[in-house]
Amino acid sequence: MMPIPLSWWLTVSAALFSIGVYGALSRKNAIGILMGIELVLNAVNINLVAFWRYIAPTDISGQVFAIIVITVAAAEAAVGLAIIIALYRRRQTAVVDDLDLLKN
Amino acid sequence: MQSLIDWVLSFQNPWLTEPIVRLLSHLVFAPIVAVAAPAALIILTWLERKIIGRIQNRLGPNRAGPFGLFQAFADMVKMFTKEDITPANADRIIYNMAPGLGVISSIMTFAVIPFVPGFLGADLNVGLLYIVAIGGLGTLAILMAGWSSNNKYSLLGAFRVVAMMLTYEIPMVMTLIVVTMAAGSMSMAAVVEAQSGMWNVVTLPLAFVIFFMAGVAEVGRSPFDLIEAESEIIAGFHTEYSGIKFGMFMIAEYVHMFALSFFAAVLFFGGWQVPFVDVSSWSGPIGSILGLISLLIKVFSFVFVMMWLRGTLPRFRIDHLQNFGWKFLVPVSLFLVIVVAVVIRMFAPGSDVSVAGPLSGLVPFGEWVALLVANVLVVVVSLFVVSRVARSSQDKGLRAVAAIEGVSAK
Amino acid sequence: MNELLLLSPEIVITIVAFAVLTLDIIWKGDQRSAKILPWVAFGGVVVALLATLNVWPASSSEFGIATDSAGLIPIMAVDKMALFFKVMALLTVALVGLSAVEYIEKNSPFRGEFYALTLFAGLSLMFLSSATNLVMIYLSLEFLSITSYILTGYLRRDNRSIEAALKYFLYGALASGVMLYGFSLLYGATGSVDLATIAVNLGSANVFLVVASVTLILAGFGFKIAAVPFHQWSPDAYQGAPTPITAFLSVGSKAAGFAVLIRVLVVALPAYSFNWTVILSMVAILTMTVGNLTALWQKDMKRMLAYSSIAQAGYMLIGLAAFTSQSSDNWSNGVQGVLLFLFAYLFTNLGVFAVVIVLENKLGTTNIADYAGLIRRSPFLSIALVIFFLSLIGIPPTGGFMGKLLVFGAAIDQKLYVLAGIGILNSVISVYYYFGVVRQVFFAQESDETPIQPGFVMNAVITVTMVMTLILALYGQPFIQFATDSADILAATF
Amino acid sequence: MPFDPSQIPIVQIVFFVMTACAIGGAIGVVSSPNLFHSALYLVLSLFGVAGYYVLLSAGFLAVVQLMVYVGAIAILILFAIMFARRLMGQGENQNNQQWWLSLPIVMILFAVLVGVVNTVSWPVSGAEPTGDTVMELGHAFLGSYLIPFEVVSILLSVALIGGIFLAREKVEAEEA
Repeated sequence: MMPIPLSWWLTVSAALFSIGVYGALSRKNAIGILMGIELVLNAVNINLVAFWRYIAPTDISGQVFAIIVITVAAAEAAVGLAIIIALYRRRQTAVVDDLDLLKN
Repeated sequence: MQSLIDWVLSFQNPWLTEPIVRLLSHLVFAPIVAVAAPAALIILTWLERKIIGRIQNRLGPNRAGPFGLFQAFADMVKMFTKEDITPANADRIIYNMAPGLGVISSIMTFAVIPFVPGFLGADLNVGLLYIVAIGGLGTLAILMAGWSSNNKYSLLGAFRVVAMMLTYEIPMVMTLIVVTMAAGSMSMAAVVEAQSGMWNVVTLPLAFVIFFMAGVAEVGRSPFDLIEAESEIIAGFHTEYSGIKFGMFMIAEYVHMFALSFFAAVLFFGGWQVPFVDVSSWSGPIGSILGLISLLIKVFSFVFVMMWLRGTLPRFRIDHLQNFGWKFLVPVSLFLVIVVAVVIRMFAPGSDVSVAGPLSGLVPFGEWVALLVANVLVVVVSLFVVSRVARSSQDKGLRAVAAIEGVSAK
Repeated sequence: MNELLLLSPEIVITIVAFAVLTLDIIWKGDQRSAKILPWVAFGGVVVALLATLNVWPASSSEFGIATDSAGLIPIMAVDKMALFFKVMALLTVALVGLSAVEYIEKNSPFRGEFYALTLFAGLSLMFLSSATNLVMIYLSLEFLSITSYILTGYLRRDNRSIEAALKYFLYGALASGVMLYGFSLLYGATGSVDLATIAVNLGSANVFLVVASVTLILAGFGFKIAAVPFHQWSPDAYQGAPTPITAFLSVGSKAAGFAVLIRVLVVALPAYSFNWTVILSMVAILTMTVGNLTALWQKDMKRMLAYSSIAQAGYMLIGLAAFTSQSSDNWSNGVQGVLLFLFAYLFTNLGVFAVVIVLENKLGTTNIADYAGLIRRSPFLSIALVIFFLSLIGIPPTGGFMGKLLVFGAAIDQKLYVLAGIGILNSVISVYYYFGVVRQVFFAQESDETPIQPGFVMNAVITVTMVMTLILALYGQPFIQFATDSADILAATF
Repeated sequence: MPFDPSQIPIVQIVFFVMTACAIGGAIGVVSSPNLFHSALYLVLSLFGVAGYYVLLSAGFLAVVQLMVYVGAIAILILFAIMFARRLMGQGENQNNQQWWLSLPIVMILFAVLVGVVNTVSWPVSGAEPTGDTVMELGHAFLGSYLIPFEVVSILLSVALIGGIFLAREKVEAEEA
């Protein structure tokens, strides 16, 4: 019994994806951007699990993919926050607009 | 639980379809568990004060009621009538949400505890992971409390808790992996079932010791009670809380401790199992009651041990705590996981001869002995390494370690 | 062939990388970590290179490791193209590692982490070149990215390095999220994560869905190869990163992006009747033109090389566009051209960066203005620089010429005359900024005329890259054969 | 007509509650002027997504989501925000100058994606997941997906090394 059609999941996922992209594009603080990116990855995972459940439930690959995505996201967040902290130590800011040392 | 549902279903009432009955049974039993756990707080606080009193050659509470039994009620009345203060610059919403979240997260852990054969809130096939997952919510509550109070001691306290919880969660998860491998499942009920021959504490003593140490640290009790090291950071993350909200943090802490005792009993001491008696095969409620009594005896023994620890040991220093966690518990527990995995593979039955372990004929007795030997071996090796490092710490060893940390070895 | 043997290059690199870390801890505060570690790492790369060549004859099988025969899902392919990219990855790591020895010793107190992370980055390139499964592609791409972020921020006391790392990280993480969303749609369209199965199921999939997902995926790959309009990160990251890492990013990261792009285009998408040539041509034209035009007014050498490498990616995209058009029989020429182009580009670009590193070690700057009068201070470096620039422009007798010849040839072969024309026009534009540097080197006046003597290792690196750049053109036949072999096997599997 | 309790669309109701959490939380993440609140909204959103996994009968994934995302990533983000309180720039606008530009772009993106996923006739298979998915996942990770599994472990070590390397306090040797 599938009381919820697949397209509902995909719509929710598309919404989460768009909100995440918006967050990444519109936030000026690096941590805010990072949070937007986490939303994008969650949207991806909803897609993967929904497709697994509805289209290929007998092959566990979709869930494997989702778990790998979660793990990699954790590694990525750890490194990203380390970079942000390192930058904060030196510059007392994490606002991306303030970073203007690199230019011609 | 299932039998109860079947019994209700036998009425054939059109309203009482199976999902509804299931929902109703949860609606009835969940509050019972949820209320029983905090209610145990009343007994626990009294017990704690009495025991600590005895350890310190005092009488403990003895004014309210016989043996001071009503002391807890008196405390409760005091707490309810105290003024509820919110600091002026606090982040009000978060400040008020934090205690509630703390209590909820501690009570939610009870959902997966098998109290008696066939009775537990939810037999998740990922029960063991569920404990860890819910633990994260408790950490979140503390972070929220520490941040929203707008008090530097609260913030520092929250930092300490989180650092500690993250550190000790790793060895704890490692021991859970060991238990999972031994039981072949992550369901709590299956873990209890798997111990019907031999309790895990006998075959995996090191895992139990690590689990208990990490657990006590997770709960934040002495000697790991840096959260509220009053000589350093006043009362840590709940410095600003008073009245009922402070009481909720108290409840969360005691329920957490209670839950930890349950987990120790379930994961390592056979849960509701009674030694040499198979209570699950008894029909009728006697077996269940016996199982519950057996479980509660174990649980209260752990509660007692934790109080005993608090009365005996001094507090760790924060850096010692981190060093102990990262440089001793984490490597040892990793090592243990590997060794136990190898041993269990050796005895794995397997679906056919080609994938079965070479020693699968010796199950179960040989496996128990081998696991025990493996545990002892890990203890011996790790203690040997520690003593070697300690002995040479005057020269290069410490410098190497210090260099990793980024602490200059002066 | 034994699966473990097929994986032996990766295993060797993993072991050596962890060994480097361990030795670094043991030798901490000791001169050995500076003197011996790079050679431990280098030795590991050489062993891995030998292991790769050992696998060469047996390659072509797709495999995933399974404990039982049921439910085997292919994860990686060790075919000739994968091995070609593995050789490139190992060469890149070896040359980058060697040219970093002096630089790292001068700029950072931490050495073990650097060599270990460089090896890990090489490892991720190797996995990436073999991956035939969306899971593995995503995983190794992220592995590469995460290692690159760390390496970019390696000089953590340098504000610019850590700033570059942050910008790279934020762009990169968003790009990989977008790409991943494309992957998930592709998985939904076909119900599989294996490229070959995707190719089979794609025929019956919805057009809009496939176009949407592939567009998102191309955005992610475009980011990796710094194709316009996903290139904004690269000048900043290149300028701020430690120079050897800039070299690595400009070669390794780019090669890996092309490896995946080729594999996805070849294995998964040809079954789908959609003409990618237009999209790829547009991106190629944009990438070349924007890269070259922006490079014209750069004053910092690293930044200029960043734009130059964007332009180079544009030329390579011409080859891919030629490949996808498939209007005549010898359509694999495009891929073959890209492979040879990459091979030549590897030596040329690493050579340029080796020169830049030497000059940065001695002068402490990467400003083009400070290269004035270099010819009088070090004729060797000046000549090397000119040869590398000739190769980047594509003037004979250099490897870059051979690469461009094949790539543009393939485009003309496929009747993509406009594309090839714009490519040639762009090459002409690039002469201007490369010779801006040469003019500084040869004709500008500089009061300081102390000679610059590169160390032994740097001399060796520059000599090797220079010789290889020339050999590729003068005795190019074996290398062309090498690239052709790699491309042919690929076509055969498809 | 008598009220039939079995007609209560429990699953749908749960779905909408979870959607409220996930989407509402996500909007909070990108719109809250206070970074700490953003992070808490993120937790709410992640929680909603974990609920989705339960509805999609991927219980293991739900728990992993809670454990890794809520228990580790969100906590880490909160930790970083608390560590550097000045990061928050409390009270000031958290959006950059281009935010009004990205809004319509994202709207179009959303419209396109929704259009695509709702027009496609998905090849939905009626099959149920076979057996115990936890067991199956275990077999997958030690079978077909052994190599990715090992690579993930290497990746995590690299992230650990890199994270510590970048974020650790200044070392004396660096001052030289």
